[in-house]
Amino acid sequence: MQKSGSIIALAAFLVLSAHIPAAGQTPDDTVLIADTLKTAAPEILPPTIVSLEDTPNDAGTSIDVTWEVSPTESLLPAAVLQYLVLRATSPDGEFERVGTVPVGTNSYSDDGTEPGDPYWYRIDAVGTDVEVSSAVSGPAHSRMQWFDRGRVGVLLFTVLTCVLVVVFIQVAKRRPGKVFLRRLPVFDAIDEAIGRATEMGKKVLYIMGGLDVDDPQTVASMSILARVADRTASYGARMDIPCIWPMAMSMARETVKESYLRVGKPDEYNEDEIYYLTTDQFGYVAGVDGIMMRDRPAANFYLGAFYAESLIFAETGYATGAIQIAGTAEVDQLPFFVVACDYTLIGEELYAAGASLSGDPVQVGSIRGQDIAKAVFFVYIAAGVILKLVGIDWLERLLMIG
Amino acid sequence: MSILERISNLDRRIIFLTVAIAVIVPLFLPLRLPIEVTPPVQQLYDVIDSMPARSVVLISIDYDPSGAPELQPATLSIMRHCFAKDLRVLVLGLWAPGVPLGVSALEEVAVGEFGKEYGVDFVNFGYKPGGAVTLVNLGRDVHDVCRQDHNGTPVDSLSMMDDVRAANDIGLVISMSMGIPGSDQWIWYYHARYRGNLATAQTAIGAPKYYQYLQSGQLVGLIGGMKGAAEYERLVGRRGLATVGMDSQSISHLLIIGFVLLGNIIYWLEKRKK
Amino acid sequence: MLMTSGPWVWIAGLLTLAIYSFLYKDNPFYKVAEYIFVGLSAGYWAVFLWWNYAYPNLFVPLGEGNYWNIIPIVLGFMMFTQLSKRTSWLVRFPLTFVLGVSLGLQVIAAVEGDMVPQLQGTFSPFAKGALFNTYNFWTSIGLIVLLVGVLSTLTYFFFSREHKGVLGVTSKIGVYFLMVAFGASFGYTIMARISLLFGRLHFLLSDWMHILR
Amino acid sequence: MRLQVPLAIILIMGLFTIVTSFIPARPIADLNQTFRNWYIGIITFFIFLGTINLVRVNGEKIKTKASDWQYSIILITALAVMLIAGFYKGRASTDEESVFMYLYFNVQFPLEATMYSLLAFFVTSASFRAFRARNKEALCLLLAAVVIMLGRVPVGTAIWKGFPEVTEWIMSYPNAAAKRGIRLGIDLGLISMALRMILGIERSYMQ
Repeated sequence: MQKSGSIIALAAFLVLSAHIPAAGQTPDDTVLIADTLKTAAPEILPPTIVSLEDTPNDAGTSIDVTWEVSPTESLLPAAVLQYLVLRATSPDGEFERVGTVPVGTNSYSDDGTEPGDPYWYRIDAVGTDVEVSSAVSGPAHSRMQWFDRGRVGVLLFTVLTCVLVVVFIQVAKRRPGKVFLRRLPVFDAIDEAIGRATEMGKKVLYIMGGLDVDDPQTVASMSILARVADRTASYGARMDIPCIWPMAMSMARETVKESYLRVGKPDEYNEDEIYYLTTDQFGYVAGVDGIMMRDRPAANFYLGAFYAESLIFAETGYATGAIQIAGTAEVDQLPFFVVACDYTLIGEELYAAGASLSGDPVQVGSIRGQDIAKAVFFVYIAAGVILKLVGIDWLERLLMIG
Repeated sequence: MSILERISNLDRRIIFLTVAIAVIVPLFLPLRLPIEVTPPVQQLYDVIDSMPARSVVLISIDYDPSGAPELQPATLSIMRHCFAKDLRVLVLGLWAPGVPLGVSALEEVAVGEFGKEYGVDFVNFGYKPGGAVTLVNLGRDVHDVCRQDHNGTPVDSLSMMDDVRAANDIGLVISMSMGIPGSDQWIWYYHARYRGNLATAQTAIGAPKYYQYLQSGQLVGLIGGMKGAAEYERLVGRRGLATVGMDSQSISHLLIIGFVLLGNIIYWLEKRKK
Repeated sequence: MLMTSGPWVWIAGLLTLAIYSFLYKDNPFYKVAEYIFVGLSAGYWAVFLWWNYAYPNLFVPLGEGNYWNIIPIVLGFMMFTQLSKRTSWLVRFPLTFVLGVSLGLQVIAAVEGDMVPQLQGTFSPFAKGALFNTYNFWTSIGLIVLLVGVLSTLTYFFFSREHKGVLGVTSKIGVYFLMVAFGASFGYTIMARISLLFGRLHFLLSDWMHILR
Repeated sequence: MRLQVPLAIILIMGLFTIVTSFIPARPIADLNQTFRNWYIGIITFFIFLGTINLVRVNGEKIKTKASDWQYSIILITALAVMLIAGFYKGRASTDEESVFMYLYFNVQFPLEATMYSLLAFFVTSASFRAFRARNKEALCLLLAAVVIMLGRVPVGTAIWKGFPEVTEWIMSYPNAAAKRGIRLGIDLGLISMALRMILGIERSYMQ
C-alpha cells in the first residue's frame, strides 16, 4: 500500500542503494538435521578443499571457498549433518568458525576478510558425534575490483540510452523543426477542457502529483503546466494550483508567471492561485476534495506521480462534472485514471507530452532518442528470441546481471 | 426524468450505501462459501509442516495497521501452525508501527492458545530499523542485530537464542509485507546472500509481483491478500477474520460486477433508444 | 493492547465516523477530523523522520567526531532559505546535491532493476525445444503472448512516427494489451480496497460498539 | 555563483553516482555510501520545510481571520501536540507505549485507514459509470476486470472452477506484457529527463 510520496521516495532510495542480484537463483536445498538419526556414529571421510578464490566484483572483503563433499555423504546419506567453514590467519594458527552450511553444500562465500591479507581455510564435516577436518588450504587473498564485471550489461544499456538521447538532442538543435512528433490526442483535450472552463467562467484545477521537484515526473508535469498556463492566460481562464510540496509550489509559480509573460498579459498573473496546502498525502487529498466540492472547477488536470489518491481525485472530480485529464508514470495507478478520467497520458506519454506541446528542440530531440532506444529494444528482444530458439545463448550471458 | 435516466444518474450515495451493506451483512450472516487452497499457499503450508520440531521460524512483521486486515490473519494462522508443530518462533519487523501487531499476535496465539514460554519457544525483537543493511547483517550475526528484545532483555538471557546465531540456524523466514522495506529487501539482501527458505505474505496489491520469485524458487510460498490468508486459515483448520472477510469480499465483488452489468445494460438501452 | 483500550477506542471510532460522513456530504465534523489529521500527520512525519533518518544519519556521526557531516547539515538548513524571497536562490545548493544523487540512483535503478532484467526475461524462456515440450500448453501460449504483448506495447510508445501501416497495426494490438492489463489490475486490487473497508467496519462493530462477538 | 555552482553540483553528483555504481572498490564505494547517507539526511529537511510552511499558511489564516480560520487553530494544536509528544523525552518519546504511539494508533491511524478505505466506495462508483462497452478496447478492459474479480473470490470458484487459473494466466502473461512495455517506456522517459537535468539542459526546477 502506498504511503505518502516522500516516504516512497525515501524508501525507494533504500532499495536502490545497493544493487539487485539477478533473478532466477534457486535456493540451496536446506536439509535440516534429521532428528531420527539415532544410530551409532559412523566413520566419516573428510571433505577436500578444491579452490579458494577472491569473490569477484566486490570491495575485496570476501573469499569464495569450494570443496568436494565428504565421500561418506553418498554412501551413508544421513551420516554427515553439516559442514563448518573455518578460517585462520596462519596455517598453524587458531581456526575460527566463519560459516555453517547444510549437508550437500560445497561452497561458501566468506564475507569479512581484509583485502590483501593471507587466509587459510579448513572444512569440517560434522556427524552426530564426530567432526572430521579437511586438510588446511591456503593462503588465499581477497582483492578489491575497480570494475564490476557482473554489470557489463547495465553499463552497456546505460551508455546506449544516454548516448542516443544526447546525440538526438544535438541533431534536433542543429535542425530545429525537422524531427517529426506525432500529435497526441491530449492536445485537443487540453484545448477543449480549458475552452469549456473559460466559457463557464470556472477555474482550471492543476494537480502536479505527490512527489517533489526531485522526481522527474514532477518536472515533466511542469513542462505541461507551462503549456496549460499559456492557454489559460490567452483565453483568460483562472487557475487553481494547490501544492503538496513547498519547493514544487515555487517552481509552479515561476512557470505560470512565465506563461503570462509569454502571451503578453503579465498583469493578469495572480500568485495566490498557486499555494501550499500540506505535505501529508491524505491530508492533501482531503483538502483537494474540499476544493473540488466547493469551487467545482470545470477542468481538472492530474499530471505527475500519483498514488492511492488517484481514484479519490478522479471520482470526486467526476461527481463535480469536470473534464478530467490525467497522466502518470506510476504503473499501479494508471488503471484508475484510465477508467475514471476523460483522457490519460500513459507512462512515457507523460514525458513526451510536454515535449511535443512545446516543440522545444531539446525535448523533441530527446524523445527521438528514446524512440530509437525502443527500436533497439525491439530488435534486441527479437534477436534474443531467435538466437535462443536455435540454441545460442551468448546474448543472454553477455548481459546477465550477476 | 425517465426511469432509465434516473438509474443512469444514480446518486452515488446509494452506491456507497450498498457497498457498506455488502461488507457488513456477511459479518452477521456468514455464507461460509468453500475456500479453495491455491498452490502458493499449499507450498508454504507443506514447508512448515515438514520442518523438524524445534526448528526456528522467523516471522518479519513488515506492515502497519493499515495492512492488518489482510496480513494479521495470515500472521495468526502461521503462528498457530508453527506452535502446533512445536517450532520456535522469532519475531521482528522492519516497520516501526507494526510492533504492537506482533506483540498482540504472540499474546493471542503463543501465550493464550498454546501456553508457550517466552524466551524458550518464542521471542520478539520488535522493530529493526535500517532495512536492507540490517538484513545483510542479520544473516551473518543474529545476535549483533538483535542485541535486546522489544522489552530490552539482552539476547544472552533468552535461552532460545543460544543456538540461533546466523542465517543457517533459521529454518524459514516469512516476511509479512505491505511495501518497502519488506519482502523485496528479504529477497535481495537476505535470501540472495544466505539462501535458506524464504516465503512472503502480501497484500492483494503487492502479491502479483511475487509470482516470478516463486517460479524462480527464491520464494517457497506466497500468501496473497485476504484470500491467501483465508486459505491458510482453512489449512490450519481455524476460521479467522480472513475467512469471515472472504464472504464480504465475495458479496462486494459480485455487487461491483452487478453494477458493471447494470451500467452496460443502461448504456445499451440508451443507445438503442437513440 | 495499544489500540483498543478505554477512551482511545472512542476517539478512534468517532474520527472514523467523521470521515465517513463526507460520503454523504461535506460537514463540520469531517472538517474537524480533516484538520486534526493534517496537523497530526505533519507532526508524526517530522518526528518519525527526525529520529529515524536525520538524527542517526547526520547528527549521531557528527557527535562521534565525523566532522564531514557538517556539510549535509549545513545543506539541510539551507533548505529553509526558501522561506524568504531574497535568499531563496540558496536552496539550489541542497536541491542540486539531492537531485544529483537521486537522479543518478534512479538512472542506474531503471537500467538495472527494470530495463535489463525485463528485456532478458522476455526472451530467456525461449530455450531451444522448450516450447510445448518443457512447458505445458498454456504456459507456452502465455510466453508467446508475453512476447507479442511486450513488442506491440513498445510500438505504442513510438512518438516520432505516425501510427499508420505496420506501426498502426502493432500499436493497435498494443492498445488491446494495455486495456486488458488495466482491467486486470483494476479487478485484482478491489480485494485490497474492500479489505480496508472491512477492517474499518469490523473495528467499528466489534472493538468499538461490541455488536459483533 | 547563483547558477554555475548549482549546475556544477548536479553534474558532479549525478555523474559520480552513475559511474561509481560500477566500481565496487572500497574507497569509492564508501564515499558513495557517505553521499547516500547525506542524501537521506538532507531530504528529511524537505519535510521539515513543509511543516514550517504549514504553520505559516495556517498562522496567516488565523491572523487574517480568513474563512474557516477556526479549523486552523485545531490544525496547529494537533501539530504542536504531536511534536511535543515526539520530542519531550528525547529518543524515548517514540517508544512502544509512549503518548506519541498512542496518538498514532488511535488518532492518526484511524483517520488514515478510513480515508484510504473510501477507495472501496469509489472503486464501485467508478465501475458503475465507467466500465461501459463503448468500443472494443473498453470491452477488453471490462471483460478482463470482471474475470479477474471472479477469479479472486470464493464465489467465483463456485460459479466456475477455472476462474482462478484464468486469473493467474492473465496476470502472468498479457498483464505482465503490457506492464513491461509501459515500464520500458517509463524507464527511457526517466533516464532522458534525468540526463537532461544532470547535464544542465533542463533547468526549470531551479526557481
